[in-house]
Amino acid sequence: MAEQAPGVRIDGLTVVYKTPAGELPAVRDVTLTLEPGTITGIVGESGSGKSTLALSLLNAVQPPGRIAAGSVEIDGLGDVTGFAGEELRKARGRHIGYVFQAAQNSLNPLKTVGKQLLDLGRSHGVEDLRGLVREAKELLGRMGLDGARVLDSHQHELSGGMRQRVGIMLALVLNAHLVVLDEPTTALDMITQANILKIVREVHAERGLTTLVITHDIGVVAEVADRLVVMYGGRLVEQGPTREVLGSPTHPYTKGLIRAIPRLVGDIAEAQALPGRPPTLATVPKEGCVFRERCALRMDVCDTVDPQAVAHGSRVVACHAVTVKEHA
Amino acid sequence: ACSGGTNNKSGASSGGGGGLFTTIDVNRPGLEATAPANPYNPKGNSFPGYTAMKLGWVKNHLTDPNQALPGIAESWEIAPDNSAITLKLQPNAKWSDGKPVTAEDVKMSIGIAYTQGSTAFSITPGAAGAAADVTVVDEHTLKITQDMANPSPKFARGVLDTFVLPAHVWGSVLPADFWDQLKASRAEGADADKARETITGLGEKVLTFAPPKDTSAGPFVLERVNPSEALLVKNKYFYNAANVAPAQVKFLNYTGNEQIWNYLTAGKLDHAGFTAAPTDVMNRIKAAAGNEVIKGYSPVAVSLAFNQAKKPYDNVHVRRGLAYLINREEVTKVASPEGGTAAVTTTGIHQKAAQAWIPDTLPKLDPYATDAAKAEAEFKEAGLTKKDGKWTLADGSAWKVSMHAPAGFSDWLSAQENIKSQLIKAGVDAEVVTTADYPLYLEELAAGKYDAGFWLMALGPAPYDIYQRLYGASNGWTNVAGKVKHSEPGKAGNWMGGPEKIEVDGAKINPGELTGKLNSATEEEAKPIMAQLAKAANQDLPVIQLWDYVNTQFVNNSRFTGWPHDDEILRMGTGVLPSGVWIQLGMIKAKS
Amino acid sequence: MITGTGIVKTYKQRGNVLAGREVRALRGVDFAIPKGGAASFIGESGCGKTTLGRIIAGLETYDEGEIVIGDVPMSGIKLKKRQPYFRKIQMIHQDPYSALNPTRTIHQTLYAPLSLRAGQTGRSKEWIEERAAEVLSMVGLDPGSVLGRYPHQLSGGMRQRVVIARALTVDPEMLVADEAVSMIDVSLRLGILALLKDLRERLGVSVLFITHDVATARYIGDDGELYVIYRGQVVERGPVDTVIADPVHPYTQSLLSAIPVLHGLEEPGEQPVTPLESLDESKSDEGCLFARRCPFRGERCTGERPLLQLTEGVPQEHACFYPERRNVIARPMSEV
Amino acid sequence: MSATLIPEAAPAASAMRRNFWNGVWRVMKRKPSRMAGVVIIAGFIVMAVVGPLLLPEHLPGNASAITQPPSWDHWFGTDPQGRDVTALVIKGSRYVLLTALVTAIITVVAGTAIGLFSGFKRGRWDTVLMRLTDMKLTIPGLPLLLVLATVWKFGNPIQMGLVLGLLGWGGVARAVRSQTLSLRERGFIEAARGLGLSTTHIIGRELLPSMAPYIAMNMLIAVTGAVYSQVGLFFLGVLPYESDNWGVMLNLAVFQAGAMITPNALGYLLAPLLAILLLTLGIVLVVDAMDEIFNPRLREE
Amino acid sequence: MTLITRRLAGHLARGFVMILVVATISFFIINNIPGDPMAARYEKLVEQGMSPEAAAQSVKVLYGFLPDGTLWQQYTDYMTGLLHLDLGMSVSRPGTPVLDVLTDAAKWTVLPVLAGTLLSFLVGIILGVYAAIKRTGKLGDALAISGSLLHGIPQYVLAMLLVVIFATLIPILPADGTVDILFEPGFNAGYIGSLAEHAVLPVVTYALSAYGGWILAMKSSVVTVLGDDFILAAELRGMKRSIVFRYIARNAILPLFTMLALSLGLLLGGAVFIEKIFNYPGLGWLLISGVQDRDYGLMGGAFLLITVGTIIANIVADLFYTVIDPRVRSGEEGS
Ligand SMILES: Nc1ncnc2c1ncn2[C@@H]1O[C@H](COP(=O)(O)OP(=O)(O)OP(=O)(O)O)[C@@H](O)[C@H]1O
Ligand SMILES: Nc1ncnc2c1ncn2[C@@H]1O[C@H](COP(=O)(O)OP(=O)(O)OP(=O)(O)O)[C@@H](O)[C@H]1O
Ligand SMILES: [Mg+2]
Ligand SMILES: [Mg+2]
Repeated sequence: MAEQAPGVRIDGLTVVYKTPAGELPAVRDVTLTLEPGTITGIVGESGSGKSTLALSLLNAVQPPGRIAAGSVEIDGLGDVTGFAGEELRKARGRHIGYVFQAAQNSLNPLKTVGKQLLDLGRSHGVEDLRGLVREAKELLGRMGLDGARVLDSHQHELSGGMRQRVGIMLALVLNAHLVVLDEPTTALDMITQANILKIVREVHAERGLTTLVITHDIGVVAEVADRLVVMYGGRLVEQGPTREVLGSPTHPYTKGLIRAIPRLVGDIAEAQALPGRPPTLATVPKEGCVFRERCALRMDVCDTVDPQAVAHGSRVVACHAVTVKEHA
Repeated sequence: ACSGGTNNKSGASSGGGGGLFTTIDVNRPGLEATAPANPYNPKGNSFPGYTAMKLGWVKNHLTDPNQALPGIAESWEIAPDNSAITLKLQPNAKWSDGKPVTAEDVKMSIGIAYTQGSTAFSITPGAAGAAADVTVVDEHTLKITQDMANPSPKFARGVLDTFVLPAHVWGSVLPADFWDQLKASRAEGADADKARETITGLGEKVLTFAPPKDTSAGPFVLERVNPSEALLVKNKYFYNAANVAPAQVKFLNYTGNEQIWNYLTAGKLDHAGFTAAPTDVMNRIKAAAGNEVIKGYSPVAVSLAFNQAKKPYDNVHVRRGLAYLINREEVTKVASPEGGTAAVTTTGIHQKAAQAWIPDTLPKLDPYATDAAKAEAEFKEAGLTKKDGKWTLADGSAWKVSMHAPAGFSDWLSAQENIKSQLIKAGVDAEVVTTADYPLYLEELAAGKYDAGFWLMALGPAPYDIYQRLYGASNGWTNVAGKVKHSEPGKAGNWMGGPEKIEVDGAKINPGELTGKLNSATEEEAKPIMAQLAKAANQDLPVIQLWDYVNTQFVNNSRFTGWPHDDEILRMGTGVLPSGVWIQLGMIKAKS
Repeated sequence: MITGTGIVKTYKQRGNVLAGREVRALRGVDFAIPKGGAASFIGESGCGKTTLGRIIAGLETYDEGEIVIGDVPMSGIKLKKRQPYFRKIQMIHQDPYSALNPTRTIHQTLYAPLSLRAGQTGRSKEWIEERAAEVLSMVGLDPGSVLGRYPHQLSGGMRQRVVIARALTVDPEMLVADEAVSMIDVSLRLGILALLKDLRERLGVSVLFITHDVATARYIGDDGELYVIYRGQVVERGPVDTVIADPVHPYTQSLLSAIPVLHGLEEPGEQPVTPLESLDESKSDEGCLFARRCPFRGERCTGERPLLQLTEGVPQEHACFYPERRNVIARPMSEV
Repeated sequence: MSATLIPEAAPAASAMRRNFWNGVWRVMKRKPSRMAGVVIIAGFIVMAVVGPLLLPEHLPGNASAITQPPSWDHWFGTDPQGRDVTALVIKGSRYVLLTALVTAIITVVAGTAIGLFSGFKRGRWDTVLMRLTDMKLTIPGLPLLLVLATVWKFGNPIQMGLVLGLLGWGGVARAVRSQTLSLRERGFIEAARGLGLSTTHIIGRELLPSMAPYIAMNMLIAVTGAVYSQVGLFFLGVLPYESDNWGVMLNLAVFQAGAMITPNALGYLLAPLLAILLLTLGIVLVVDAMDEIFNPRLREE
Repeated sequence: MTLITRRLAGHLARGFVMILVVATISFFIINNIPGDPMAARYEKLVEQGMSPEAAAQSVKVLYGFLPDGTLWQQYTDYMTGLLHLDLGMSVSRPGTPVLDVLTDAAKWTVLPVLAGTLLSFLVGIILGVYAAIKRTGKLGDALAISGSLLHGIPQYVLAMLLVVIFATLIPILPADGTVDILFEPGFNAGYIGSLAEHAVLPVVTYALSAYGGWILAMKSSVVTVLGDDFILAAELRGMKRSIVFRYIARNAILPLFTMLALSLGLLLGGAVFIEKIFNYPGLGWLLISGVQDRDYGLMGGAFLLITVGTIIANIVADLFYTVIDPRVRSGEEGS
């Protein structure tokens, strides 16, 4: 029972999907530590394996996918990759709250939020269902909603932002201290997005959580995360404190990505698109660096050897060019 | 001329052995749970012979239409000139509620029969064989006289073939002044028309009358009906109840012959009336435990009738040619091996009756034995030509014999299919076209839409009935109040379209008028006319007689015995359930 | 090139016999986009951006107002005859996948409009083929490898380029890009924006850019105008950089303040305005439409509706009784 | 800006335009059952077209071998006229398939036209047409046919197909309309309109190909429905018949030959039943592949 | 007005119009039917030995019930009768109002159809869920194919096969009729047992012919729902399997309600074959016998009643849908 924010250690995690072309890795050899009480943000483009990684935290990779190697060690729980059945189910919800990608659709359209809350309570053997409802109302109130009304509503009666808040409420109401938010603001309006991000930050602080935020929008990470993790083609290419990574990216992909962000201020001519296109499961190079085809710093070694994640101070980068430069 | 049989009431004590008797009313597909126990209602739950009693049970004698087995009338006397019949009722007859059956009941029943139109009790002015007067002589005796203006030799048959209904149940249906109205309707003029209209109006009332519960004078009374079965229980007041073997009777419903086959092959039915069945099925029926087929006489024959308004069927040589081509033995074998015997020739009469009516003429008629050469000669005579082995019309256009039959008449269809292949083999193109159902078939036939179709004929035993199928309304002759008129082909239901006068043995005769004469002729008077008509039918061939029906009955010996094998008994008239008559006569015994 | 005045659009939702519902999507919008110019519409979801864009592209009718294309007022032309005018204005849809027929190859997709033009101008088949290759090159695609393919065989960015190429086949004078990059991978987004800008510069095509992401609006061209729309009304209108740097309408300010600051690259401005809490769910049409959510609401706001106007000391048009500069902008780290 | 304008090349392997039939072949190959379906249907078509030509116009009967059980000479035995049942099934297939063809054409043409019109025009026309369609779909078809059969003697396969087609377009119209409505919302239709392409082009080139699988599927469903209804009507014996077809065979087998009672006639009953089952199977298997055949994406995966 | 009553009112209005249209159609079709029931009756009487004149009179009495007057008058009479639930008199069953005959028969159609629908619905959805879950496996494939096949096989083929198997080859079940008359009607084991025994084959045929449709629909519906985010979300929240299953089931069954109406309509239509083959005296059977007896009133009435049944089924299914699906419920209530 972790009453405090738990730490998470992901080690050598590889997740594969079965496709007509065989089993292909969507997440390959990822090693990552979530420090207790921090917000970690994972960015990456579509198909880079973010959701797959997040699901692995709950050992919930959907078939035809499976965790092929590695472990996910969560404080107070152990290695969840070994969990199964009831044990796994109980861990979900109670220990790990998950806010679904497109949380707008994460509610049963036929039941009111309140009924689903009760279902959740019953599933986890909560005796004091009234207490649970009270807690839920409080959380909703905290997020600026009228709890009673929301609990009495069906999904379709709530706006996108409201649904997302309900999703967060359901992730937290059982007192989970590890929360995973998969694209919490995609498809939301700017203003709603800003609101949700504010709530994430505040709730994180108030309840003492360990939070993982997944997004393809660097702005979102920049807004909330303490640490920033960049994924590309199933590989973790760079990680470090958010400000540092944004301020001085080292991996060529991170650099390109940041340069490609349309910005509100500054010289627009500085901004440049990355050439090429992001890989899909089938087009990810089997060996060598996943990014090499779009990389300006490509070297011969990149074609054959997958660069290892190397720590450079607070930063971890997986790039031959960077490693060479550091050591030079 | 003759009187009814004996009353078996003192019969053996073996009756009443109990048990369930299972049968089927082959005349009436589709039991109707909501229908009343009313014998006049076409769906009525009334089973003649079982729950519904008639005065007598008429028989299909070869020549005498007035023979019958006793029913409610224990015996009767018919005046030699057919002018009257005196009925003596069963002295012990009682209704199922215990009330006695009286002459008043019978008189009322006759009144009811008037409203429905019956052969003897008709309000049509001048109708042949109509009764003139009904007199109650005493409680058990009635006398009914015939209107001798247009007498009919089958008057007594018409009287005997009348349902008897309980006056204490049905009395309300007839108004008090009914008999006066009836008298009025006899006259002519506006008042009579009005009276007839009133009586016809009563007819509807009668038809729909629903007695609260069945009150039967027969051996059984209706207990209940559901859409698939009807249950009858023994009427303990029945005059011969002691000899009625079954305690209960179950009538099974059916909608198609295949169901009856099914029941029969399963050995379920103790008795079933005539049902056509294909050979294979028949074999299985016969093979089922206890099943037996008994055969009797059925005064019906089937024929291929021509529409002579259509070419080339207007030419007698074409018709004859076809007659020479069709192998009737084969047709019968394929279509009705059990229920028919191939017609020896075309006489218009069932072959059995023909032996009795025209024994001398019969051998002189052309049997139309299959003979391709003769057929060819006839066709040539008719001006047809044969090209590449195919016969074409005189003008060289194609000729196709198109035969029609209603769907569901399986024996007819089989027969036509067989004729078709026979004809095709002989170079005459042919086809079989079905019509959805019988009503439609009749309508289209009457409208002259078909070249050729199957037609029932030789409906005995009354001579007039036999020939009016060939030389009656369908061939242009209408008989109103004894006066025969001929109408043109295509008019007034004349679809056969034969000529009004036919040359027979060199002399021109008018077959319609001759047929009309049969309506009032005695047996002896009728015989020469019959001979003449038989010759006409044989030479002119308005139809080709194919087979004569055999009254094939199915019985099962596992539960009951005593099935009649006597020809006389088996000549039961239609519209009756013969097993009911056999049971009430005490013939049927339960097997112990 | 195209101007509109007082465009009003009201959707009547039928479907129920007894109760109809009206959605006032546009409430009298004025706009003017010069030849070769650029404009951006921003605003939150449901404010009417797409509706306006579709009206401009001739894909939707309007209830009131006047649109003038070139110098031809549309009111003088029958509904069915307007097509040739509106053909000069092509729409680029948000979702590049649904914008391309999945059962047709790129070649077929481009061929149809080109052959129509070839028919009108009496040009040959070869011209069609040449032109197809040309428009593809214009959007930065290799005709040889793209022509024979089906849309699903292309990436999102390539598809969006094909969509643009298809629009170019009719030599448009204006492109209406409705959230044209929101469904495209982050690393490729800028490519499309740059392409649009490039087309503007090279071909003189005007671009109307519809988005709720203010930052992307800048990339079409800094000489463009920004229209901030709120509930069917333009509440602020002016040169892009002016509006971004000095928004005067509280709604624009809120919108801008909602944009995440890229900590590490830039620093938040000094006086951030609190982002708006929630949507205004009231259907009230009284007074200023924004009044109920406005943190700076004054007395006048509930009584009357402010109209888009220029006031002294403010360079851009706005529809607010109490325009005031509030510093919401983020600054690049380099400047800090 | 040059960086953005470097032509993006697609992976070279599949640069060639794919041939539709190649795709179809691939789809078929993917599941052998589909091949079986195509073979079955092709078999029936060959049977209907060629079969009757090879057989004599009037099948020879044999009065001494009526209603025989299956044997080497007669695989499904003989009918009550002593004719070979297998030959009867083959001859009968023409009627059945011809009716099905006519039905298919009418269903597709009427259904598609009405569905397109309704979905395209929307508004009042749509309401009226859809009410009509609803009504048609609500009125139980078979009883209606039965009632119609009393006035209208669908004499030959063409007429029969006509009636069945006129009764059967409802489903296709519905499907086409809902597809039209949903495709209308898709960008490419709007784009085509914006580009000034003609309505004919939009309907013929853009809409119809996208709807082809639905139309084809609904057509096949309508066709199976038509086959059942016509065979059923003949089976019930409410229609006059002039030529042999499966329904007539069923009717005669049950009501004339007593096939449900005597094993001798079982072949007579089972042969047309098997033919119907086989045809159904073929259609089911082909329908299964329909979506993939028309969808280039699924076709190539 | 609540949504339900509003929808109900709309449905009833539409249903009413539809009934009028169907009645009109059937009236005019029926008035054009060739074939003469009087001639058939006459023939029959003559064949039974009645003299032609007597037969003619008898037929005249019998068909005194046929309506007369101009076509338009007959039509208005028919329609006004209809409004008073009077469908006229049966011709083949003189004196019996068509409605009585029909209501008597209706139970023999409605009950087996409902039983068959329910049975197939239950079995179909359970196996459908199974087929969806095992959709990649051999068994799932087999279930789906069997579903398509059964869905494709015409009812009469199924019915005949069942008769051949269970009544001819292994005669263990009755293949005709409704109940053995020997059992006293009422609530007793014998009677009910007999009823049930006779209903087995028809009900099974209905069920089998509908089952394929359900299994396919349920499968595709479950597959859709399984792909819905909220199911994964529920799992990720650690909901109990049983609860997740309920979520799937309820959401997957919902769209099937629209199908339910259609299926009921189809089965009602198919009653014609099944009742014919099993000699089950329901509406379809009556319709055929009406056609064959040229009983215009009965035919039109049976057709009308079958249509009304379908309309009612539609209305009920839609209302059910409205009650269950909160989206529909509030979607129209909003504002
Ligand atoms: N069920 C699956 N079967 C096969 N491949 C899958 C499946 N789910 C995901 N993938 C593949 O795995 C890779 C990673 O997918 P994932 O959903 O983790 O990406 P993501 O980074 O979350 O993308 P997005 O931003 O689009 O959500 C992708 O290439 C995707 O195509
Ligand atoms: N066809 C339509 N029928 C009815 N209402 C519509 C229709 N199209 C748009 N609306 C309504 O008009 C308003 C404006 O819609 P519009 O699509 O223009 O918004 P938007 O600014 O493009 O929103 P988003 O950013 O979500 O795309 C909305 O309230 C919308 O619900
Ligand atoms: Mg994801
Ligand atoms: Mg929009």
